[in-house]
Amino acid sequence: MSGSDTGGRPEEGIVDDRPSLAVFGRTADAWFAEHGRPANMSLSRSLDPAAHVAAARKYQRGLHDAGLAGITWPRQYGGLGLGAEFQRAFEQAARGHETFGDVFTIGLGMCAPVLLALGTDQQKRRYIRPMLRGDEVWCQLFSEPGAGSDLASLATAAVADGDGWVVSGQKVWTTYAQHSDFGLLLARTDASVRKHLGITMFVADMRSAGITIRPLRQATGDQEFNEVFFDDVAIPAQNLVGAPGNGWRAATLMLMNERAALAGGPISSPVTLAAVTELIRNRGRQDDPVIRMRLAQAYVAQRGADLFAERIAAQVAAGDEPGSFASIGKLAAGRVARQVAALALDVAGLDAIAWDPTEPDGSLWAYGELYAPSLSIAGGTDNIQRTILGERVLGLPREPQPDRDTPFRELRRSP
Amino acid sequence: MSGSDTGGRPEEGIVDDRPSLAVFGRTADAWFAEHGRPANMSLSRSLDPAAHVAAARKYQRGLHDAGLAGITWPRQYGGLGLGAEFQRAFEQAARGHETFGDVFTIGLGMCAPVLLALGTDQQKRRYIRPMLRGDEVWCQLFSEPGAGSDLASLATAAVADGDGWVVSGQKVWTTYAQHSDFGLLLARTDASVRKHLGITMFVADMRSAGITIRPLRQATGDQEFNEVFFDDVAIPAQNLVGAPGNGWRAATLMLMNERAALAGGPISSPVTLAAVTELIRNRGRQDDPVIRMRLAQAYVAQRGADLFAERIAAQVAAGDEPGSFASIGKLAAGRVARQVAALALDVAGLDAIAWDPTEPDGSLWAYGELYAPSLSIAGGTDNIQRTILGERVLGLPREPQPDRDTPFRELRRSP
Amino acid sequence: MTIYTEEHQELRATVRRLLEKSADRAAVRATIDGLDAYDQALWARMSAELGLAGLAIAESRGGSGFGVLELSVVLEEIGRANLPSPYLSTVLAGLALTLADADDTTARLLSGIASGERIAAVHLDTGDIRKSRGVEPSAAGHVPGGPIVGEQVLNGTARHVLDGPTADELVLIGPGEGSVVDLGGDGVTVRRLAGIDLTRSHAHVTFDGAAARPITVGGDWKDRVAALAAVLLACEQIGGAERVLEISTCYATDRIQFGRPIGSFQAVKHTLADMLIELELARAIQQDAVRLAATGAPLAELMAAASTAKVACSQAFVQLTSDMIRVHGGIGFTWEHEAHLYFRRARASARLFGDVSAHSDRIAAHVGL
Amino acid sequence: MTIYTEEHQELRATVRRLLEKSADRAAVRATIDGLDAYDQALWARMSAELGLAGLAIAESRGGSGFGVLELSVVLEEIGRANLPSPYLSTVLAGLALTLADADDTTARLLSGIASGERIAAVHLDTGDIRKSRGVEPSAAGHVPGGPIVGEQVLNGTARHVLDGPTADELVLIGPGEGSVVDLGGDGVTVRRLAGIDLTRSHAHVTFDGAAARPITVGGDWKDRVAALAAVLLACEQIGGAERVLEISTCYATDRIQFGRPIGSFQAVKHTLADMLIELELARAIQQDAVRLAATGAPLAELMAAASTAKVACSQAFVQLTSDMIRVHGGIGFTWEHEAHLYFRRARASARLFGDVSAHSDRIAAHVGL
Repeated sequence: MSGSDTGGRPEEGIVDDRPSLAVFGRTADAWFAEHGRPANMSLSRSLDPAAHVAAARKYQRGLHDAGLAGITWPRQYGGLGLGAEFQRAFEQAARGHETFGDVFTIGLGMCAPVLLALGTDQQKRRYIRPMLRGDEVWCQLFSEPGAGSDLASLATAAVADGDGWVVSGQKVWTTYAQHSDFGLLLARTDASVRKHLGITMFVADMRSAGITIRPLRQATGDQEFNEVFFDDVAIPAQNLVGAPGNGWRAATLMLMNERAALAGGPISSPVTLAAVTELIRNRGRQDDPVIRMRLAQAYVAQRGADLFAERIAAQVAAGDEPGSFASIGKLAAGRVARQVAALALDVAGLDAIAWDPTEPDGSLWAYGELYAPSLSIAGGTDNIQRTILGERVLGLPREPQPDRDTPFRELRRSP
Repeated sequence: MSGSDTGGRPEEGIVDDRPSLAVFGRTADAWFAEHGRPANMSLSRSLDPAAHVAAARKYQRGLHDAGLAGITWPRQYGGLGLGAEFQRAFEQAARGHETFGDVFTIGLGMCAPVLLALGTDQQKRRYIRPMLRGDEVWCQLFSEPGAGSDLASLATAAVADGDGWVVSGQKVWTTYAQHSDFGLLLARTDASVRKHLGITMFVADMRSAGITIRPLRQATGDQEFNEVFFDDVAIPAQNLVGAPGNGWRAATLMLMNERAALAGGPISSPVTLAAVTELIRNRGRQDDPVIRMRLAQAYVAQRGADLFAERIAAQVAAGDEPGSFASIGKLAAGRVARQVAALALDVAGLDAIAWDPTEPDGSLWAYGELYAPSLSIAGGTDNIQRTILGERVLGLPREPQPDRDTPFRELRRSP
Repeated sequence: MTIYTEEHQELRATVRRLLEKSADRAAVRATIDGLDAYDQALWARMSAELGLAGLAIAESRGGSGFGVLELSVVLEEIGRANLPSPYLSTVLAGLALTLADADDTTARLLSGIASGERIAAVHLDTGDIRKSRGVEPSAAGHVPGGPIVGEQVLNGTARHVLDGPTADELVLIGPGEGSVVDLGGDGVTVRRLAGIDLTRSHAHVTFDGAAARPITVGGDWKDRVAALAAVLLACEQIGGAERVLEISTCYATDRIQFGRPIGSFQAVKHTLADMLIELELARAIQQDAVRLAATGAPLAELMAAASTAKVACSQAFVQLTSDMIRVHGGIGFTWEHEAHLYFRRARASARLFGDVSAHSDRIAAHVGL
Repeated sequence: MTIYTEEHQELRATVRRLLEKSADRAAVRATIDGLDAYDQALWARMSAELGLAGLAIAESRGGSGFGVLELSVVLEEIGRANLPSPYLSTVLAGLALTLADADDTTARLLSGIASGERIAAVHLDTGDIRKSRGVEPSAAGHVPGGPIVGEQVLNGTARHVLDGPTADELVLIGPGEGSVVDLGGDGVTVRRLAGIDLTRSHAHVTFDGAAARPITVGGDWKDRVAALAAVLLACEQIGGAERVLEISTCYATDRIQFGRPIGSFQAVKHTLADMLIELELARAIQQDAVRLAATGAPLAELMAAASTAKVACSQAFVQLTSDMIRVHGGIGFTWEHEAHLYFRRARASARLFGDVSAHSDRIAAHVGL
């Protein structure tokens, strides 16, 4: 992909039918006014995930058909080829509306940038447009039971077989695997070199024979994640992303996009600051100085996270790469969620601990408390983010790595 | 030293003139009733250190002459040869009184146990009794500018010279060096072996030619610590403690005693819980729910530290070695000090930030805040204590140490 | 300076052996998944075979005449195992009834508790329950089977009653007055609640003219029972926290990332050290409160120690269970892993018998505010 | 999404160059050791040469007509250098007087501030000061040199006045009313205080029939000035916190223990990462408040943003300076090291212009309580 493909400049041979910023903004405003739903603070997505994903597909199809999808992406693959200011105008219009980030961030925010940067022309033509239309949902096949924080120690193996590859192994924490059409897969193609060098990225068709998806129940009772088992799954040669052995570079690019996406619009808990403020008032605790102090502290933390996210989102929209710096946003979002959930639990008191099953909001406060820790684990633990910030932003030296040059197959790993 | 020397059993050839527990307890109570001063919460020791040390020597001499010093120590070196229950009775009597721990803990609590365990008979006869009488004050010559947390990388060199040794180098953080008669010194006697193996312990006479003591002013303005410079200082052969190269073992024993001493009777800030409680009442803030909550939290932390200290003190008095576990007490004391100081600062408000110089307690709250962090540094930083707890109490594996077998002289060290 | 003798250590070993065998992870999980409040067979063994239910009940009532010290040992073990069990409620009811003057009502229930046949719950927040006197069966307004003279008539709701769904009898603990009500009796509705803690059951218990038997109590009865409740719960919390640290330490020792056990990394090692610190400082406070409760300390001193223990142990258990999930990473956030069961119990326990805020206020008063 | 233009970056570079040269560690230390409140020669260069004192004062009053955005740049740099300087007080007085209606009193003082010749302090807590009207010089009770008609008579004490010992004039900021008093005038006693922060000076200023010139102000003047005070101070705090992180990062990179830089150990690395997180989250809030203050946002919005910035930046600066000492270990606890100077300033700044508790209460009201 050449540099100009991602920019907003007209391309040769294509009539420039692109809208003005004002027209685009009005189109976006009008679309959300007619089709938008308020950002969903309820637990609907965990209550009926299939319906949630269906609604998400419909939403994305609507955006695409209205000329509001793939705003800054190249036109030849289905994007609009517009500048960052159009992206900002869209985000302005979308504010406060449900945008189904849980369903699409992995595809549009993480897989697509990798495909656009490293994929073949054929791959871009095949995958980008259906993704933009919401026709095809994507997942990320990275983590494994033995490779969490140490992702590069992954063991799922891809063995060359004629023109293509055969994959065996197990992935875990695959968000919405059961609703996905494709996934970007990391697999080991060479165990004789050191761990970062033997990894390759593939496009995996989630309907391939040999793939088994088993939902993973979380501590909250939700089932957003899955275990995905690969049992001699055939992957054709054209599904290779980049070159064999270059998978770690692709993974790094993808994780950087993940951090930017999470920092720019962090996942939040259903127990929001607004919800706990209402709870405090409903319980008549608004004059309690301790509660006032704690709510103020939570508000300050939330403002920090929100304003930092705006800064990162603006950088991303302007085409700047916030890089590892974005980790701050993810850490902040996790911290706010824990703080707000703990406050809600204290205000609701025994009613948050045991409730009549017929109470509509009975479980909400308990759910928020149980959910909050996941924000500090998923997408890289807080400790991993801290190490990234220390090394890549502050430039601190790395720890000694005695096994740095050890071939993968000789590494000490968890069973 | 044989095991029986430290116990309370009668020794052959010595008439058993030892008191009963009841008599001993009455003696101790009577002594403190007549000579005891209330535990000093003021800043006197930083205001006039020389007078403070003089008072300390007088106190210790009084204890000794009343038969209350060296309670569990062997009789042939000046101790009383009594059991742990006598030690407990003494501590009961001493409670609430000034015991000058800042002056004597290093000598009586740390140096003496090392000399008793590893010193020659001649050394024990020469040094223990004057220490018990308060005639000779001791210091610890361990830390160096380049060897703080990594004490074993110390560079002060002792070179064999005829029968004795010649020492050159610099020590730092030497508490009360300017008031000390002797110190236990760690010096490197062999730079060709790995760092822990080339260290030797000596008794240093602080009045030797070539020793220069320069007070080190702390952030608080106090001058309790010193830099001690050794410039070709001659140390006679009989001052060697243990064998050459065995200094690390001696140092470890000394540090273990330090932790136990600190955990059993941790150093506390002059800004006590009682002081801040009185401050709250003086300011009429006793009905402020936030202040009540914070004071309660500080009280809980203080109780935890106090009760843990009692547990360790009882273990020590019973002759058990609390070992690394005692680090918890030091960490807790530092935490309480910070918590109480911060609360005091908030309650006193602007008066803690800027005060009329003629106000007697004007500087107290600021002093407490400035002093508190030192409790988490001196005697091993909180991080070092955490590592000790993780490895020695929980049994977690150590970090890789790539330079484990490197000779000292080839090590990478701070300038 | 342990408060326990060798006999206590033997008791501990016996209970631990039993629970490790009969209440391991799979057994606890089976109880939860079956939506059972507890394992009835295990309860029978604990009470009938080992006499644990009657440990602190007088021998004259069928118990073994021990006290709080022995209960603390058992509760620590129950906390370790994260056992779904009405033990805490039942022995607390036993202590409350023992403190009340002996009469027929207390004697009968104490015997039932000691034998393990009667499960009792306690309720310390009786402000919403109205009491009136029973009438002659022949009097106007008497409902057949309803309260008669010598009994009380209850109306109102006891909310969030711990072990309400499984208890046979409920001891209402008011200031200077107490009563016992049969939860299977007329006019009593027990509504089981959903809850964050899957190892405990709670109920709202509604009284609609239900009969209760009054018991004679001293003026400081409620305060003393409330303090004992906090102390007993603190024992459960310490046991749970201790086990949480063990599990986390094991995981950090076994789990390899970046070619070495994660426990060798300072970030994890120091988290585990912090867990140890929290645990041991809270334990020092809990042991002090147990000692005071066991030796019949003056009420004011006991209450201060109990509130301190409740705050310290609640915060420690909450913190350690959060840290446990952090140390485990993703695996600690799965339904299958036991981490969330301890995490849930820590949150619930922190709010039983008065939350941190209520106890902190009492502590502030004790300190001098 | 920076709020600064290239011109602002040039201003920043200029100020930083000056302070790195003329207010390095040794120079700051010399000012403190000399018990001087500030370096007068440097003040002259800052105001006369660079025009920094008059940055936000109208051109008609001798300033350069810029605003809060430009002040924020200078104050961040002053915070970085931990500079002893009456700059914050003086420019805040300038903003306050600019917000007041223009009259002769404000015009004269603004010109004096812009030129760097007059140092001004502000006092926001005027509850203890009684004001009455001046009388004809011929009237009974008139003291020679005392307040006359058109002036006010002040009695009482302004406590903890920041830069009181060095200021020439004090602006009293009351609700809906203001006045200016010459600190060298009759009936004014300025008592310099000792303090935790060695880089600032404070005074109790006592008025005993002192003369003051009233200034005309709008009804929301005090609230707006108080909000601006919090925002300007937040800029200083962010500058200081940023420098504290830089110094700590350098030390962790250079200092070798156990054969490697201490910054390679997770315990230190993660502490520094936490410092970065605190700093950047507080900075996001501070930048928002600066933007609102610079663009004349509605008062309610500005006050909320200012209180949020005051709380966030106070807590961040306090935390970072504690962490700085932790990272440095013993060396960071010596008098010679600059760590304690930042540590001290952080504690003092957290309590200037309203402490965390006062601002938190305002935030709670803003959120809806």
